[in-house]
Amino acid sequence: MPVDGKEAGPASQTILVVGGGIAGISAALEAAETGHDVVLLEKGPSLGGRVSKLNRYFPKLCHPTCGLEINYQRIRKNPRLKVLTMCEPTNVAGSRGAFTVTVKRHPRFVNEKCTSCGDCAAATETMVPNPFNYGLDKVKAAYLPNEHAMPMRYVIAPEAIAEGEGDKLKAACKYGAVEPEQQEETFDLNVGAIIWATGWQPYDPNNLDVYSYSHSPDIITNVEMERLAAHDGPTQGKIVRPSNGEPAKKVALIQCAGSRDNNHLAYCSRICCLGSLKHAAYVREQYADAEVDIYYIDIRAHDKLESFYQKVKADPQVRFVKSKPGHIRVGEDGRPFIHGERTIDREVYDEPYDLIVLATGMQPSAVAGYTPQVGLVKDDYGFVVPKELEDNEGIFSCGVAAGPLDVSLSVQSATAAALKAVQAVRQSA
Amino acid sequence: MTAPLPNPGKKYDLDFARWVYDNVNGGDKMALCMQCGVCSGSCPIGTNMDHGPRKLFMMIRAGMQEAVMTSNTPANCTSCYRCVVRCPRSVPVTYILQDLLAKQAELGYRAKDSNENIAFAKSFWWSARAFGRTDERLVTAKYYWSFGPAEFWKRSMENLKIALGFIKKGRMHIGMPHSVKDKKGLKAILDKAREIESRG
Amino acid sequence: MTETATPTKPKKPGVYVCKGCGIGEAVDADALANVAKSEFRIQTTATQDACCSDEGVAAIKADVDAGTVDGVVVAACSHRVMADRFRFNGTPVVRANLREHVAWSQPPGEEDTEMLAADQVRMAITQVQLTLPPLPSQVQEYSRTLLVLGGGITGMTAAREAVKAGHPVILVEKTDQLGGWANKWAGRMPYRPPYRDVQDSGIAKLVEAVKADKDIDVKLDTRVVKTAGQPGAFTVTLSHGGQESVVNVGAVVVATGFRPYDATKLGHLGYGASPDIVTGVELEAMLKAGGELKRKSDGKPVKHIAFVQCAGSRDPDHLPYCSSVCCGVSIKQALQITKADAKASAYIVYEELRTPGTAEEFYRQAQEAGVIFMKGKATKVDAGAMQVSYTDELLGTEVPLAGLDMIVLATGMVPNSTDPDVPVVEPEKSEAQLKGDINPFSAIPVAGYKPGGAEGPTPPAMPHLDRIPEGGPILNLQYRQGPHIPVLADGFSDSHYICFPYETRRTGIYTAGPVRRPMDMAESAEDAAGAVMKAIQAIQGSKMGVSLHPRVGDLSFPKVGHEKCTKCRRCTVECPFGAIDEDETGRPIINPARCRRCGTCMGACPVQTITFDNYNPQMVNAMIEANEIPDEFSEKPRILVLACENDAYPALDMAGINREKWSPYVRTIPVRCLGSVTLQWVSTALQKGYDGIMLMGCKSGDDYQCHFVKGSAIAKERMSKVGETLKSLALEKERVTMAEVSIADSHRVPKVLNEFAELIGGLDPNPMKGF
Amino acid sequence: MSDNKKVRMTYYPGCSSQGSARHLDESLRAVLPEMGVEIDDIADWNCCGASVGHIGGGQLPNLSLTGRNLAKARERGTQDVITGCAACYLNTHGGNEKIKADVKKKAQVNEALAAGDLKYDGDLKVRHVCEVLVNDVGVDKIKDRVKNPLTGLKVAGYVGCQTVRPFAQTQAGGEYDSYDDPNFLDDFTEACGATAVPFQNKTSCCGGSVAVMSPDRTLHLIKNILEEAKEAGADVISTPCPLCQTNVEMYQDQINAKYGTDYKIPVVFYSQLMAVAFGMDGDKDAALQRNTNASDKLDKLAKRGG
Repeated sequence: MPVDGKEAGPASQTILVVGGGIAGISAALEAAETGHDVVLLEKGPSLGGRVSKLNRYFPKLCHPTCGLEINYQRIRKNPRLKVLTMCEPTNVAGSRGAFTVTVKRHPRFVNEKCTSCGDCAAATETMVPNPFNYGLDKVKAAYLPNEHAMPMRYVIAPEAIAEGEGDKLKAACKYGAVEPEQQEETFDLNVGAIIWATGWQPYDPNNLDVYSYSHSPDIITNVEMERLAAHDGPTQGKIVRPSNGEPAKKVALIQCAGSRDNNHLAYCSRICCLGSLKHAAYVREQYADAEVDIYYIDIRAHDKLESFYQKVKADPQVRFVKSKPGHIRVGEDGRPFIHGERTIDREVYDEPYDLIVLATGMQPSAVAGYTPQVGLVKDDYGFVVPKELEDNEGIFSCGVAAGPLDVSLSVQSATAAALKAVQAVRQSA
Repeated sequence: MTAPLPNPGKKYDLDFARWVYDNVNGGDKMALCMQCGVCSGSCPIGTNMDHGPRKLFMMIRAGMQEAVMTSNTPANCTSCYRCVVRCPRSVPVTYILQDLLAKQAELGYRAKDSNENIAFAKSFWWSARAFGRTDERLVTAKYYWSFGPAEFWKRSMENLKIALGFIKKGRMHIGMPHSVKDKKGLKAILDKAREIESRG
Repeated sequence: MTETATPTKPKKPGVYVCKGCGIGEAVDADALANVAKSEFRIQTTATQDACCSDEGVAAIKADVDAGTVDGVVVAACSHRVMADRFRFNGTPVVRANLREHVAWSQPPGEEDTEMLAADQVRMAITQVQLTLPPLPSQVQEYSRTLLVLGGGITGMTAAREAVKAGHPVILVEKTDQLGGWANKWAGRMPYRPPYRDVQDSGIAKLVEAVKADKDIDVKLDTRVVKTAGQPGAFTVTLSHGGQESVVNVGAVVVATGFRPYDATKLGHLGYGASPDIVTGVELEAMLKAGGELKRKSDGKPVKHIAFVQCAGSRDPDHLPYCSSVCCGVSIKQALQITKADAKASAYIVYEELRTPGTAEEFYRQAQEAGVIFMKGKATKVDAGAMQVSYTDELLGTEVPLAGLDMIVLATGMVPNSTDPDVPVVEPEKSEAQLKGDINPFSAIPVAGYKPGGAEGPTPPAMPHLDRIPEGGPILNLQYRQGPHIPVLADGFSDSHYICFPYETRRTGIYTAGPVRRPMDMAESAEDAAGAVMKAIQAIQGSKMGVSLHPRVGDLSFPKVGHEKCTKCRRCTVECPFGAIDEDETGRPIINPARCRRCGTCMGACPVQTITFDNYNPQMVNAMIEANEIPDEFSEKPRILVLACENDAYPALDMAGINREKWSPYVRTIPVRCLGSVTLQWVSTALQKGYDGIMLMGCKSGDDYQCHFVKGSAIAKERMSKVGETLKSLALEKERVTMAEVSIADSHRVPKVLNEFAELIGGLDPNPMKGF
Repeated sequence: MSDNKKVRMTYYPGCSSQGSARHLDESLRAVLPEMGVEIDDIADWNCCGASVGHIGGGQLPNLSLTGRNLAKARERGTQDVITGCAACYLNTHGGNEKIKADVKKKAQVNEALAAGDLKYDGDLKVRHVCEVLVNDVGVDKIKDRVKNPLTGLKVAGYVGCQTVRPFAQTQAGGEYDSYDDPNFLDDFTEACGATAVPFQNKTSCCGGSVAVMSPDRTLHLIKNILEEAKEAGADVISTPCPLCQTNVEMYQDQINAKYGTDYKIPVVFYSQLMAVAFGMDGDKDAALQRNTNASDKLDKLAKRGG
């Protein structure tokens, strides 16, 4: 397969998928399982993207690793699909059947000989904020991205190299897998079609200064809540106050923390209501005497997800407060207080909580990253959509790169994008 | 001049919202309110208000014109703009409230708490128009006086210490009011502006 | 496919024992190689510093290429890693997990650890010796054609997309024209940046494109009478004007769309009491007609109009779900009305305003145009006063929205997962099929709450289970399991999986558009493309004789030993995918292209005569028996764990990765699905002398997580009968148990094993040992 | 701004500069040139209309006040117009943006201005002094000018509302700091060598003009501000806003009477702190004598004479 593109002719049959999250994985697999050569680029050290950092999915409260495992099995079995981690595109040129994509490969400092034995982790003394846990804890600078990593291979943070541990780590590896000398490198891929599945990043809570995120460790974001509740998170799944480790029994979930707000994200991120319903369930599952307040504008539980809303609502210890809070202040005892107006009875409240979760929205990764100029357009929010719907330009987007979608909708859009890409290479064959 | 209310006396008037959109400064933007409540929840003296901006806007949509025109919510706005900068829909709440207060007065409604605001605004404008500048001393005196001699005396006495302190520190002057040089030109401009506004 | 020689089971497997990743420190690799030599007479054994290294792989490959070995046991890490390294041109490879399950989870150098490692090697050798490399089961006469059912936006889009990918299409539409509901729509919600303005529906253009497409065979006024066969070779009987014809197609996309909720059931909202109280669909037609919007009753222009949202939807007495599109549609209509007449006032009475994603911008556009939104549930519509009564939640008071010129009921979507024009066939069977197998309203798990207890949440009533959309089957499948495409509890033919939205339980048949989930035009079009992708894969899979999701590419398929078959029909009943039919004598007929290779039929068969070439009752039996069982005086109990390879086994691997420790007495065999577990394995283990047996699999019941729909539920059912076996052997019932383990239980699963080991340790040894 | 670069701007003092906030005006006139900002007053400037002008006089007359000021400012050329008063800034900047954006308003204002033989095209930029200090001067330059660091002085930075909510009317977005959690005032404090204490009430409202007309409705707001400043151990409260300075300072006696407290916390302008820190004269330049609650600590730090 022309991974390095050297032997590819003018009409390449290879499909490139950019982004190894659930959308990218799905698109890549659907195309590969239809008999096409696919290259999947992931800029991080492991596939799985945002969903791999989720504790569970709504509404079934099942674990994302469950579906990822099946997808990873599919990847393992499929020789047509080539996964390149630590890679991101920096330029796209050409057109359908003949795209040239410039790819930057970040150094992993670990090569494919890695057996994931962990000797390098034992050897390093450098600690870095754990990216898998959004920096809520620290991890050895030579680390497995997570216990379910794909590929199951270690990565060494540049900090360890900067600390001068390169030679030591190299010596610690019995398999010749550590390469401290790795540099960032660039190479070209020739592909026939491209699927852009670069996903999203959580909206920066520091932009929401009224919610005092930086002023209290007990004010966290929804994605951090997922880690807090996850068995492989910083607390092994115990939902506690980050400030003191005490159980978080009075919890507030603030919806539209950034979304539906002209000052931040003008669109609705679609998933946050359901995510918070799920967070209410996390808390209630752990503590019989827990109380959860959900501050919201509209509860957007579309289609059958309505039933998830109804069943969470049936719990009398979950209160739904229709109110966009004005601000959060930290009280004398360090507990954060939420201040605002309950719109239903017009009461002004000033309520203390053990833990406040800001349901920050999804921002397309394209706001910060590279977006091809050919074939795609970026809308005002940073979502990327194909330029023309009628003509098959050979480049498509899917998942949250294309719009704020939940997992099912992302996979739906990924499957559709895979078909478009298949059409593109078949038509230019 | 502001257009008269579409159907005065009607408790619920479906045309009232349109009237506000068309006649109140910023009123058209009020249409974008999604009733999240961040304005009322951010208001420093929202607890003094009978409804608060969020509910007042809903009342406008529901056509509750009488209740809106007699509400004390506009009079209790301190113009801190916290609601404005926090509003997710960019509704200029402060401006709407300020102008609703003006409209209440203009159309002859006696909204609760508003007499002080109106009196103060009139005293302020008197100074601005007469001298082109605000003479804090005279504005205050004229404001107190608008409530009658007894109230004038009471309020003056309550704040005498402050006034004397300011005089001592040179922050309140005694003598002729500060004034623009071109008082005549200024008045001409303001009178012309009023005339333009009246013709609509 | 190139023809290959008839495969045989490996006669001379090689065994390669790895010493890397701590294995060499934990166990004696040479001793393990000796187990292979001495016990199994294996000729080729080797120990390697790292089997996965280039040198290690090259050495194995050299043996394979030289023909020295015809099967490979790699005794190293879990089969879940390094899969790409150990591929030797189709030679059977079995991995003995000495790393995650031994070196990383057991204390090094101990006798128990060595015994465990030796058993891992024994099981692997046994497995490879019984592995027959499977040959594909190809559909002989396969068709590349897709049948698309439904000529609306979804169906037409599906047809076009399939053709663009090179597949011809037969497009069946029951009415006399293409276009479906979209023919009546006066524009559509925006779906392209800047997401602001009402857009043209585009339906006319699409209809033209479909008509002009020579690869689309449009069949109007046509219905599907029945559907038989399997992916690649469906035979579909069509009826047109009383004439029946049969077409052969490779896969089916069902795009039958929706029907609006019956507004006559909404008497409390005034429907029928005044011509000026209309449904959203009716208003759409009026808007489409163009010109000034006038009242039906007296022709007066509409100046004040109110929309009643959730008219039927989100209502336990009507539709329990949210129909998703109604907020957007009412906004669109209100916007169209206010844009046409700036003086018109439009009110939208809603409970929750749902404009997800970029549709929020459309909501703002409507507000900016002056559309007024009021929050509350409309309880009554008075046709005389033309008044909508609702208590405004934001004002805390009843607001009389009176003197309206028109009132619009935003009725929801009912999926056409049945055909209302077709009589209900086999009502009993239909009901069972259409009930849905889960309760979406089951209570959330709450700490300290036990179902039936006084404390804790009361789940809302589930009134809709008998509210499946009325009608007969749309495809009339000639399947043993009934004529319908299974639906979820809400009546939609959707997947139960979040990450696999196209996994229907009828292989090769994919639903798209509002029959699957309430969705708008843009989503439906996208969904159509997604469904076509899966349909194309189904055709291709049938051609190549491989399985579809989730065991994609699996060549094995179930074979029935008819000489032993007792025609008990358990396999045909339990198959989650309706893959097995019966002939007139009751003999099972397997449709391999419908089969998803979970092995549920194999687990169901009481005489163990359903087998896969590389996975069968006999193989696992032999693996169970291959292990060495210490005598009853050794105080070394043995526990057999049959772990689902999709969730439980990975969880165990991850426990090993985390260096968690668990009982060394556990012997784990991965299984395809708990549904494939036959009770015979349990009795074999008991007779062999295992002291305890645990089935480990995923959550069953509501919110089940089984990738094969109900494997763990079936296993649970079967296990309830194991008591008799135990009783007959005079054994305690605690010896056999089932544990619900999710893939995220890497911290919990060692505890589950240790607790069970402790319980078993407290019992007397299995007296069958040494028999 | 490079180290010795000077810039000229047109200065709008506002009415309070001749009354309650003379010390802001005096200290600004002292420190701005030190930081390279040379100022020329708007000739014959008038009142901005504050937050009540339009109620007393109507929308267009109120806007015409701004129109006249800017027309007079334009006579000095196109250099930026700056003001230190929050209300003046809010009105003048907001009015300016309205004139720029709204063709009809612009025509109407100019029709009114013509009655006074003036006109304004909307080609000026109106800025707040604090924003100029942050964006043009830079905190480092302020630090460079400090000769008399205010070591040990604890300062609660009370920004108030309108100083950081300048774009309310125009929706053009913030330029120099956040609406709710601004840091510039603390940066000024620290630049002067003093210590900024944590102060959550930094943008809480003092009651504004309602406090002036009807103190009973708003005294609790000021009390909250004083309470937190005291608890934080602040020696002084620093503010950029004339009305905030006056309200928070002058009502302390009434608050003490109403709530039984004993506040006597000095409230100063940041520019007064700068003047002291720059080693300028405590009275002439820092105008410390104009504060009714004097800060002994600050007084001691201040240089006199010279």
